Amino acid sequence: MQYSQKVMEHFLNPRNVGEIEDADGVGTCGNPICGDLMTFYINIEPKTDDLHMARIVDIRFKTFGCGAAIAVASMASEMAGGKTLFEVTELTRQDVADALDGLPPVKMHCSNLGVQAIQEAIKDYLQKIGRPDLAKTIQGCPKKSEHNNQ
Amino acid sequence: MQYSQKVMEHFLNPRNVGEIEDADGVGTCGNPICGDLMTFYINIEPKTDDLHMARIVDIRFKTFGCGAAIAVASMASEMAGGKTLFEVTELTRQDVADALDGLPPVKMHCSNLGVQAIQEAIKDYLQKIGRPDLAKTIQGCPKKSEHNNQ
Amino acid sequence: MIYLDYNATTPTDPRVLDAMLPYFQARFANPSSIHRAGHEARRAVEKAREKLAHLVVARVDEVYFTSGGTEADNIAVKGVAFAQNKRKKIITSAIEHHAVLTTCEYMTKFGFEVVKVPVDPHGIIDLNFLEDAVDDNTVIISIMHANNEVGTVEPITEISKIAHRHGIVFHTDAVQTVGKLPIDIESMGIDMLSLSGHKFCGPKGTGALIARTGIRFDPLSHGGHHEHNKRAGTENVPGIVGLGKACEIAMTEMAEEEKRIRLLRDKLWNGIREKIPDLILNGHPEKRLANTLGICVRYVEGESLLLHLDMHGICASSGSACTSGSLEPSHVLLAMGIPHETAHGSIRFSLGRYTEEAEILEVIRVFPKIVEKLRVISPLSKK
Amino acid sequence: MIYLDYNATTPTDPRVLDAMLPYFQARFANPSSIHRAGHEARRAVEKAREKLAHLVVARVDEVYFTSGGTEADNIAVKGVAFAQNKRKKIITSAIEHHAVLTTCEYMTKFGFEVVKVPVDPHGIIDLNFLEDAVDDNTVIISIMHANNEVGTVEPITEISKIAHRHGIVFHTDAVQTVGKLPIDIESMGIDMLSLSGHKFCGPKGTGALIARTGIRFDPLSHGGHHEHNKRAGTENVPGIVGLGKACEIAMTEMAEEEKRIRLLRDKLWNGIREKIPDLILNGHPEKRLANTLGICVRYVEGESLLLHLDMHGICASSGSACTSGSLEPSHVLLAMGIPHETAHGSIRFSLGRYTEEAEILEVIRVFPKIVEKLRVISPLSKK
Ligand SMILES: Cc1ncc(COP(=O)(O)O)c(C=O)c1O
Ligand SMILES: Cc1ncc(COP(=O)(O)O)c(C=O)c1O
Repeated sequence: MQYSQKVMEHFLNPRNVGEIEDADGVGTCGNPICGDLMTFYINIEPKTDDLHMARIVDIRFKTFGCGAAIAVASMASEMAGGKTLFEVTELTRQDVADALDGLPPVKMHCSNLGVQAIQEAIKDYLQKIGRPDLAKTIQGCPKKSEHNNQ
Repeated sequence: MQYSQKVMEHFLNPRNVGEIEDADGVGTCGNPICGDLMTFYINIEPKTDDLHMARIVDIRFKTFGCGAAIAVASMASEMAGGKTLFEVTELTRQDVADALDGLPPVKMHCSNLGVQAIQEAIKDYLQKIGRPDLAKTIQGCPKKSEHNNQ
Repeated sequence: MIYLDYNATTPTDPRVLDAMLPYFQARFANPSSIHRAGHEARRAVEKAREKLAHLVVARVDEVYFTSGGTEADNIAVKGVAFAQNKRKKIITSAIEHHAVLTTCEYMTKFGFEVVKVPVDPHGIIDLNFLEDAVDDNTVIISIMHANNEVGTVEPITEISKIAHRHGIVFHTDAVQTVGKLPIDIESMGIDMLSLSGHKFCGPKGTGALIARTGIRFDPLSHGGHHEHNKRAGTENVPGIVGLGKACEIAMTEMAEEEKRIRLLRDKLWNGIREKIPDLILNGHPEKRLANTLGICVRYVEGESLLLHLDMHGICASSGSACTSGSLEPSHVLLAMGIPHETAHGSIRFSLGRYTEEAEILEVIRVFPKIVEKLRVISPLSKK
Repeated sequence: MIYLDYNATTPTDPRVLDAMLPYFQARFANPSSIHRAGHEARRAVEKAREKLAHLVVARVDEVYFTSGGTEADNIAVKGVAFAQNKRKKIITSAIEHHAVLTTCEYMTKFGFEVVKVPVDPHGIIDLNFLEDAVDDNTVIISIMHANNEVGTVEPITEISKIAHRHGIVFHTDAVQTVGKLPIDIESMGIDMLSLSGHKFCGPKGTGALIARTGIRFDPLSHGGHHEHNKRAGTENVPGIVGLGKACEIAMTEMAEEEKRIRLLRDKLWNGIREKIPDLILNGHPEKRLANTLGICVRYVEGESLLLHLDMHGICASSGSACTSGSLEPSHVLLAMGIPHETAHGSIRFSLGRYTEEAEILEVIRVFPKIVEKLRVISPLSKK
């Protein structure tokens, strides 16, 4: 098992690390018991419920996890930043892994975590602006039990 | 498994190799099927049935067998030559092995063969001079089946 | 490179390599061959056997060369279990190396029951539990001498007494202690012992099982009449010679080396814990291998620590090398009652023959910065 | 020294040793370690795996490194048998190496039945017997590629066809052929294959099992997650690198070497049989390893021939090195129908990479004198 240069680069210099106070949306995936946990903070402009209009204008994260988890969070934050919410919901774990020039098979679950945590933050935003129905259409984290089996 | 110098010396230069035509006694022990066979030829003087008087005055052997078998035959021939028949019947396999500075455990049966084949020759002599009763008291080779189990 | 992963493997001592070299070419014969070249190889093997026996105070015919510690462990557990068919229980500990644990678990396929003795928070096995677990149905107790991840040294003599009161064979995986701690199988009551060459500056691919006279065990590998019919296969002559040399060196240098390494190890621990809050020392504070420093760094994950260290040219490990890449935290730490979350942040520094003070100082300089950096990005750190 | 015992073991090629040397010290890390030193060791192991795979036309993930041929044989037979519990018959041949024979016999302890296919006077197995013996209860057929004592090469493709018609796993002990004969496991229909480094100028203590994708087998040694969970134990990195190098060399030089050695071997045979009456050539006259000359010298015993040769600095063997010191003549020769008496007079010259013509001429000069000397003292010689 060995990481690509891209992974190492993001791991050593993660982009967008931090928190946003009073963020428009906050999402967390993973579980420290399983060895990785990611929290994403996003700000949205314009603050509409039109997924094709609303864009992520600021994104920050904190991660507890292995090298892959940290690199994935960093890469996912770069990929999601500036995109519309619709574009972000179309991001797949494969997109993130590909952008990192691949991940070792045993670490592929980490790439999921990045995309899912950002989706959780979007769900949180939609809920906050009074569209829980829309929030439900977005995937976010799997239920705990599912994640534990990964 | 490694042979002593003494064994190697006798193996490389065996004493008393050969046959005696019209020998006073001929004895064979072993079995080519088992990988060793020894035939001893002896001449006796005086040709008496007194085991304490009769001496081996000439002794020859032929051997088919491993290094130990050849060395044992050579050493046994040296040890028996010149001795009275009684003295020869007192020779043990340990005597021969000791005289050779020991034999590897897996080869100890060879030392038996040497002593036994000479005893067979003595039995042959005693039978020839009409003392089968005396011949019976001398050990000689074990029965085939026993030897095979060694 | 600053190598602090000696419990994973060690470089081969140059004196060991020198001893081996003639046996690749000039003296390459098969020790079973009956020509002089073969005898020469045989003598080399038997001389190495003497050195091994000497190091653990065994008889030469109690030494069986193997390809490593794992093979020795497998021969012991499977061999003793299969050599009889009355007793059906195998007792081991919860913190064994996989070479013992997985082997024991495999034996359930053949109708054996496996009992794992738990350990206290320092990793010392629960002797009362063991005492209760043993019975006339127990065929073997296999408990390691010292643990590879945390370094805790087990109470071998007490364990062997319990085993022998019940006529049970006692095996110990001493892969992490042979060459580091004095061993006397007689006085410690050890019936079988596994060791591995590459853990004490001997060559990889070498090891041995020590089995007291009278202990019955089936071979693991069948074939030619090697190693008193107990371990078939053409002897790895250069490897065996190297292992013998490693034993000889350990015999004379072990005591000095232990002292030197313990000082460096303690300097490392004191140096980093002064600068880093929320560190947990793994294993027993005293009854521990002098070279091993296992810690849990709270709020961060072990692999990311390792990667950062690696970028600074420092080699360490998180738990045992064999299980890196697995997502589960170390079974050893969990057995010691460390929570999953904390166990994920474990890292092991293990020192050895070539560790120098300057290297330790460099780690003390670098490691706190790495921890700080990772804690900053961790959602678990309290600010 | 004139070394004509290459079937027992070979010297390590200097190029092999050179390839190994960096992995004892400069690059000594554990391939399972996740620091860069570990990755470097891992890459070396995987590169060697490619070379091995290349030599026998296998996929890289079909290569499992072992400590030698014996271990590979044991993994194959025991592993396949234990990985299932329906089929209870193991078929092998009467002329296998002990690494297979004894292993099969051990399995009777676990309720397996062992059938040994007989051979003809040249040592070729009886395909009709095999065809009759296979059934739905057969779990594995293990028949060697070429015999170590007489060199006879078995009809592998025909055997594999019979095996596969009945859904039986086919394993071949190719310890004496890998590096000497071209092997293509796919086109030959081989499911599992054992090889050993020290038989083709690789290091002792190395070997491999090749197992086609999909073949299920239990590990022999359990422990860490090495070799796709099939062979636990820290990898013998220098050994594996050396084995890889030996494969690479064989790949390019095998064909030339075979030709050269065959000429020398035939020169030896012609040279001695011209001068010595009552010699019997063992094994198949053509379907035989190019380096192997097994003969029976009537009226004399093999060990005494060897000892005399040894005094002239010539290393040869009587049958397999492993069984020298046993009193029974070779089971291989007996299976070929050679009478005990004659089989006791067997001697094997096996040539190799460093055999030179001058050495062959010296043997041709010396050997007849030795035979003459021993026949003079033999009671069996006809005068
Ligand atoms: C045909 C054959 N199989 C297996 C073996 C065993 O190989 P190793 O000595 O590498 O264990 C040998 C040689 O000893 C052999 O000639
Ligand atoms: C305690 C312990 N037992 C067994 C082993 C296995 O030894 P080897 O890698 O020599 O097979 C190791 C190391 O890997 C170990 O640390």
